[in-house]
Amino acid sequence: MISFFHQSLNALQLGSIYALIALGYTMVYGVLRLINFAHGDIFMIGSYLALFLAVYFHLPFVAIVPLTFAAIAFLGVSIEKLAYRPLRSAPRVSAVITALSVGIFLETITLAVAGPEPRKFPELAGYHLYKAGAFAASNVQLLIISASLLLMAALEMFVAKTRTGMAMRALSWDKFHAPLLGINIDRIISYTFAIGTGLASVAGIFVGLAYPIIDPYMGIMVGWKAFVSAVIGGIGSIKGAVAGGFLLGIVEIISASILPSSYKDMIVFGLLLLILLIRPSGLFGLPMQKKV
Amino acid sequence: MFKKPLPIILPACGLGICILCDVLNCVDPYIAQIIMYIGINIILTASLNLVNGYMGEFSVGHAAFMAVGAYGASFFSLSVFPQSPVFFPLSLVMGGIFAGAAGLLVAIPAFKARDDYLAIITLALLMIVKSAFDNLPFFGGPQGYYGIHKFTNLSWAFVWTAVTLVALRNIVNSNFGRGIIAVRDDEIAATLVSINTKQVKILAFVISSFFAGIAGGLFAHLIQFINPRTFSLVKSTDILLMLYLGGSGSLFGSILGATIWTILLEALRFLGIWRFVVAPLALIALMIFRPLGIMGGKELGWLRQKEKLS
Amino acid sequence: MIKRALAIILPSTFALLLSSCSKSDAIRIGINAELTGSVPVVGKSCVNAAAMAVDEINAKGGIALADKTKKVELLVEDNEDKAESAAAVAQKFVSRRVVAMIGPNASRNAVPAAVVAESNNLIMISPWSTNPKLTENKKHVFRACFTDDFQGVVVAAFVFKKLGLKKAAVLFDVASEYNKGIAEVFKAEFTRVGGSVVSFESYSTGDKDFTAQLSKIKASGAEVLFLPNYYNEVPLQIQQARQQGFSGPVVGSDSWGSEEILKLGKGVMEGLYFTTHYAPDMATDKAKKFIADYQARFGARPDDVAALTYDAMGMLIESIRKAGSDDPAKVLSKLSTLSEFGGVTGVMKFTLGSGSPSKSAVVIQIKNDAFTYFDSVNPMK
Amino acid sequence: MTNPSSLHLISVSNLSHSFGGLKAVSNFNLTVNKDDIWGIIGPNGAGKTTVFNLLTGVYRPDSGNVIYNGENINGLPSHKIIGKGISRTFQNIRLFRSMSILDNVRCGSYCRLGYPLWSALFRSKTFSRMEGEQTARVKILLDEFGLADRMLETAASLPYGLQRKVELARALASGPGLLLLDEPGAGMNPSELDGLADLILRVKKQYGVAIILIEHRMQLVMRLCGRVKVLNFGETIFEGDPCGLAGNETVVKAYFGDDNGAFVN
Repeated sequence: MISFFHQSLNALQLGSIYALIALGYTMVYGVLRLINFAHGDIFMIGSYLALFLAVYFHLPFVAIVPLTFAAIAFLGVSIEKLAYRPLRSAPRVSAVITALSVGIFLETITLAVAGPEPRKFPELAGYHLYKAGAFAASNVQLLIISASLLLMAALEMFVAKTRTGMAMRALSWDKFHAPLLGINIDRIISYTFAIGTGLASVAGIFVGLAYPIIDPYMGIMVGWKAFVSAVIGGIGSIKGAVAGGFLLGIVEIISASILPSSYKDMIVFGLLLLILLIRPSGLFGLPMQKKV
Repeated sequence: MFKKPLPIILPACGLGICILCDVLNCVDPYIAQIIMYIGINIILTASLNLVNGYMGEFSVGHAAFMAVGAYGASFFSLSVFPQSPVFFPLSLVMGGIFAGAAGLLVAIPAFKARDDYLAIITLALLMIVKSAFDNLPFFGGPQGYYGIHKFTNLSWAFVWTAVTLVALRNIVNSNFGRGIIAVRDDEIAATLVSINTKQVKILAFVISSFFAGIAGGLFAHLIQFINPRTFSLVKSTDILLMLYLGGSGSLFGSILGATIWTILLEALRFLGIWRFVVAPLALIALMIFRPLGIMGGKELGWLRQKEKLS
Repeated sequence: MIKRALAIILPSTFALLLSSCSKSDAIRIGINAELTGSVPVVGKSCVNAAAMAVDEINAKGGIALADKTKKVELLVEDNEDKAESAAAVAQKFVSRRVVAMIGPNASRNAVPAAVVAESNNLIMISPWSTNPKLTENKKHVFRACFTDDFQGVVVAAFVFKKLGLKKAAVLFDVASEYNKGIAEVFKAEFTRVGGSVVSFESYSTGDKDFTAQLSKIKASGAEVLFLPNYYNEVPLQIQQARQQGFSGPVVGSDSWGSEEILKLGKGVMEGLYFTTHYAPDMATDKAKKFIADYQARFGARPDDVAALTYDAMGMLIESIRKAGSDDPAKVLSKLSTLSEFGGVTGVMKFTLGSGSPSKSAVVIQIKNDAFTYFDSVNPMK
Repeated sequence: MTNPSSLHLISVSNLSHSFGGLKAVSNFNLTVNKDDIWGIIGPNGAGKTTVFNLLTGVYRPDSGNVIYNGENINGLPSHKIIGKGISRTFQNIRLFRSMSILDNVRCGSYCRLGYPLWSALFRSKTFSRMEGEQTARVKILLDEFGLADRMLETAASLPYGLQRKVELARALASGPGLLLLDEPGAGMNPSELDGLADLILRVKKQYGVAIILIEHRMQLVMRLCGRVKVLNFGETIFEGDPCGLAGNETVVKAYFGDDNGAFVN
């Protein structure tokens, strides 16, 4: 029971990080139908930037989060403007290949500038263990889980209630007719990138807090797993990304704790296959319509 | 049947030169190695082209089929057949068959899922295959599979590249090929003009992975050592980049893409780390100016079957 | 279109040919390093240390050969941490007629490069590849480090005899050859000497959450935890192990041997042990000078790769000097019987027919945020 | 009403299908003979295209039977049904956009090319013979449609009217006995409609196919169809001679609501 409680906390922590990154994948996919393979690397840049701000400018945690969010949002918007916008009318794969290239570029430039050494992420939020009998939870875990849930709820509200959010939904529903309703496509796409990459940078900070060693290639595997989360949830769906992220986190922790851990990857990805075979459009994705 | 002599003479000359080079050992081994890599990359790229280019799917798991082929072929050449170059082609084909069987495993989910969901399925397959080889003590797990003989030479690389290109060309320019392209353009319309889309998908995946397996076998018998990490996502990404650099839906594009990417990375080696800053930037620029890749879906020369307009 | 394609392909082929046939009089040594890919730190340390060794010898005017003194020139190539690239780089060095090749470091790259080196009579010294298979049945391939077999045995003996602990747990990267190899040797040896491995858990490269495995280890009642993993992951693992309530000692292998680990694992590393090649505080004068020079030049303490690369270079230069010639065949005959080479990482000795040096290992304890000498273990034979 | 005589090409009985709770088609009955041209009309959303989708296996009917040439084809996959001789066009043109016109039409006869894979791989004699015969057939077809000189152009580059023709040619390439045309006249002006009607009649005569036609344009329906069926909300509300349409109150109501109005195109 106690062990179950602790494992659940761990799973939730891992899951909320996957979910935060998956949100960026899913939002960008929603409006552009583009799998932004550079997203994992943007997450890595977010982590590095936060480290940089903390170590060289000695900024406090409360200042680092908004600054990183803003800077990475700007980076995301710039990448979209420079690399993806010229390809908007090109076939989808061209943009996907561009995204892969942007990812390699970001990894290597970080490697060249920051050096290959892994860096210790500072304990920005301190570390306390709250105990209640045998149950224990750290402030980092609670912070990550609650802040992620809060951010996701805020995003859901934003998309559901605000004009910009409505425009995003309109755009993801029908990108040909959205402009006819007076929606400025470029602006909405920029907003989407800003929010998506901003959330990834927050995930970058959270990873730094929870697993405080970062390196230029850390975005690859986490990025792919977030992509997997987005797809299990049903890519394009915000609820789906959150559900997929938590599901993946939970499955990873459970399969490693109950089954032989060396088969963990096989089990996790086998389960994925199974889910997609049963629900080919993911948990919350709309079933593919056969329109004749 | 052979109205044009060129398609026969050219490969024959090429093979002749390759055999001569192998026998006389007159090519600088470094250049030879790069040429063999180019051959292997052409096979990988062209075979991925069948699924990603002609059928319009987005498979990211090509390295998995390459892995199955590499391990399969090495197993057969080391443990089943006598260890002689005579049995090398047979080992390669066995590796290809195993890879083709793995391709079947992806084809079945592809009946239902498409696009990004299929991309994830292929990703999952890649992870599972890699994890499986990590956990198979027979193949050395992550320590790798040793002692493979160096059977791959210029001639074999040339022969298999040619075989792959001819086979893919013949399939693409046949009823089956038209079915594959029809699935890409409009899957529902395809079934409604009598195309058996399931059969077409199985065919595309199995043939594509068969040749990826052949490439894997050649690769294993060239570097004589394989371990699961060689066949990671990075490998898949490389193949994808070569494919779309050359232009999907064009076999000549695959030849160009594989050749240019291999040579470019080799020639830029002196840049060190900056190579992987320059190369992706070049690729982004190319995508912006030629979104369809160098060939832009066009076919060239003999690879394009001319229609007889009587 | 054909013309345009040729316009791209021909010049690049030409450039490729050109780049592989420049001429100079210096003794050329090739470095085949993992500068990009998943372990760029390894490549960087390797290149740094090699450059330092070369600059030192060139500052003295070069290597004195029988007829004249020649300077040393370093050719550095990135192998991207890919097997095929490592082999291509080795092949390139063959074409460019280097005297010897240093690297690659990771066994997954070193083994294919060794195959190329052996069949082309190229001398190769891998500083860091610990896989026993690397040098098997090869005349031209050497390494500067000890093998997984040796180290696994050393750790097992240390834990069982010195620490007196009988129940061990192991957490290792199942997708990485070094980690898995050493973990398995440890398990076999620890069981053989009478201990028991109560938990044998694994993860895959790139994972950051090990809590599930560590809570299983905690539940297994293990007294000691063996982590044969890279120093960028070990602090995370120890931190999470402590959070899961594991309080026993943690033991590591030479992959911990970068002082970066002290920075990355501030606060959790105190009192832990690992086996490695040398102890900075008990070092010879040569080692002390190396550490000081390295720190002055690169602003960081050398890690195990740097030290081993420096020794690999040292052994090579020593052999060239002894041979009095930069003819690879003559250098090889000296290298393969090199005895009593006093390097930074200890005294090394090759016996004919084995490319693995016989050298001793030391056990280091982390005390007051520094690596301190604890024990040393002599080679098996 | 006894056993299906050999004259009945297709007989559909009690066909029903619903999407979720929505009854798209209920109790649809139709018997088509070899020489018939049937029209199916009805307001938007009446379930006309759904009928075609049920007949061609895109959807599985909830209940009912489809007997084609004396064989129950209910529940067969689409490509098999097409292979048996039912062929169709689409409301919104669905050509294979990247392919040439020639290849589009060749795809139509996919099921008629029975050579095995190895035959294509090694370019065997069977392959050359079958491909040659097919190409010849397709060229004749294209000649008839006046498309022969443009057959190497890609489908996407053709004007709308010609795309419709290509679709028709593709549907005929499989050698069907029954042709389902889904709004072939959409977007055409009256004189083009005349040309289309001529073409359909010519095709019918030459290839001996029966035709079921979904159409809104009464000009076309009146000229071609011997019998019509009117659907509204999935129910058949009228069946019979097209001349009887204008006088039928239910039909008028379905189109115009309860107030009456003129019902002629």
